[in-house]
Amino acid sequence: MNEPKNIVEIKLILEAALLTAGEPLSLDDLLHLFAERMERATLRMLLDELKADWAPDSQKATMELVQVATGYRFQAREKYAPFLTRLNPEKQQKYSRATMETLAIIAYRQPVTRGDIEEIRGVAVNPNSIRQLQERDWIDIVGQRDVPGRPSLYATTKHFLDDLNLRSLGELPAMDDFVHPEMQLDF
Amino acid sequence: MNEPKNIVEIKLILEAALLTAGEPLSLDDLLHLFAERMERATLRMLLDELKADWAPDSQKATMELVQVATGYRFQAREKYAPFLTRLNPEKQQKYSRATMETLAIIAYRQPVTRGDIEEIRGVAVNPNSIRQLQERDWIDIVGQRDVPGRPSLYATTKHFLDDLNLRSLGELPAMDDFVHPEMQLDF
Amino acid sequence: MQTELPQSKPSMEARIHGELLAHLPQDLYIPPDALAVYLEAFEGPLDLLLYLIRKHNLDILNIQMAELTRQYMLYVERMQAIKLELAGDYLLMSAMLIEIKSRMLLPNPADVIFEDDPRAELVRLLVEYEAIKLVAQRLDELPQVGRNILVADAHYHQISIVAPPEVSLDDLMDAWKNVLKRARHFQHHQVGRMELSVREHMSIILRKLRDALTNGESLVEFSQLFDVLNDGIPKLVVYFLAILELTREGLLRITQQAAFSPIYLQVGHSA
Repeated sequence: MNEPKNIVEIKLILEAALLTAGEPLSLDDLLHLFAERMERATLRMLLDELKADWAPDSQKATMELVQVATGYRFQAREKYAPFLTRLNPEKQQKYSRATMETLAIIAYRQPVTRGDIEEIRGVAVNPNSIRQLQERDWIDIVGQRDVPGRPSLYATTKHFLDDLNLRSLGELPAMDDFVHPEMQLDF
Repeated sequence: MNEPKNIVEIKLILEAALLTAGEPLSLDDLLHLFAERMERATLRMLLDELKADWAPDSQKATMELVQVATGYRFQAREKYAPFLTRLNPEKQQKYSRATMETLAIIAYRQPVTRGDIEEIRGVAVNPNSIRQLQERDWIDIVGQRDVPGRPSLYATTKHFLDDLNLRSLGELPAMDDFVHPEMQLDF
Repeated sequence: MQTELPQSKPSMEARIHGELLAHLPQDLYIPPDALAVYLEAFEGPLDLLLYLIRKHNLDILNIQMAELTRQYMLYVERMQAIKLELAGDYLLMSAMLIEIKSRMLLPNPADVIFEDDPRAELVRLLVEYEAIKLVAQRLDELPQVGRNILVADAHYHQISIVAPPEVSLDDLMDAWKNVLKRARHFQHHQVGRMELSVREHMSIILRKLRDALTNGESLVEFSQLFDVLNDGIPKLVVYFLAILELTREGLLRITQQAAFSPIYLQVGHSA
């Protein structure tokens, strides 16, 4: 195909680009599609036409052309989303034992370093555990211990308390709450 | 949208799924779109119809529905590629001759060890070639040859076939055997 | 004497069905750097041999060993002369060629290759390599995702938001119990509410110092940490205990220039 000669061809190229881009395309991106110079106003008008071509009552009803912060993209109309989501069902994940124990140690012994956690658990800290808890905004770094390597000190956040419905760490069940006589924890 | 009630609705959902997948979808994937059971034969028939809906002379001419090794996908018709690749010229992978020859040996002689590749090419295998091909997910290790050192056996992946628009290794370009007939060599 | 150099990598052009397209420097003088580029374009001894065969229109099935060996050695010598990093493979091939040549000198050299023709193995290698070379080029010419194939990848809204794992207080307790079960040095340790409050406030203080540091203040005045009017005595006590514990653990440094002058807190000893 040579450089497009008419509006129909230009629109086809725009459509192909927007359907395959995998991310929104800005006006500047779209102008790069064509060797010849095009006014931004013209491009905008063509995009409006393309949008109309994909109207809900047309033959091209599955997608809609929308403008988002970084540009234009085709997206499946909302009513298809429940079906498409079935292709990538989300697993109701659970934190691993390592992550939960890391969290417990940080909650009860804070502020602690990785080294402290390792000493208590007797195994190396899984960086994923720390990352998961940080991404959840349940723990953060509150300083460095002043020893060689200056390891980071981890503590729980307010957000963690909120999510567990606690007003303060003091409301965490204290040890003696579950060290019942009959439990005879084998420490 | 409730579960689709008729063929038109089913086809729209298939179209939306395939336009948004970004990779081939297998029949099994596609069956997951629907809560109700569907015969694979029915699904195949609907996909054929969908393919026809996107015929080059239709209103939906920019994409074509193709079948590759791991399933079905929509891809831009080839005439648009020169325009679309202007968006990301740097993404255009070009491999060295050494890499392409290594790939050809793995594709046509698989499973092969590094030693096999070296014997055919007459030079040491460039580790970069192997790495590039592995990173692209075009080759992987399928086992070890049961000889001293247990060298890894390389083979091409389904992803390699997908990327070259092929359904099976049988669709690879034929290897030239033009010298062999007259040779009468009893190797 | 000036020699015409190939326009592009010779082996890219010399490959097609014995159609010889590349121009090979015929004569002796080639600028060394140009020669290096030229010679590096070969993928190895087999590639070079194929090139020579095609260039001289030699019959791959009836190779004139003397001529081929002479040509090949010429190149290898040139490569060595310009100190091109020469793969051992090239020298190995020299040895093979010379061996074949000498075996050909034995009685009964055949025009047609047969089973025990000394050239048989070499021919097998060349034929196989040439086939691979050709097919590699064809593979490279196939349409490829990302190059000439662009896959539809429009957007859709994932309906359900990825729900983070549910964690209940009980889960946390279970985890803590497990930790304690395994950690023997907790044997006599009981964590009480008071101590937890202290530990919480240790974190709060460290966070405040961290934030102050981000604002360029390495020192925080003791009294800035809490609200004397509103916090209430228990809270102040907890703050005080937290400061003592932080100091004990070396996480905090307290300084005071003189009695009754402001007390300053800072992280560690130097930060």
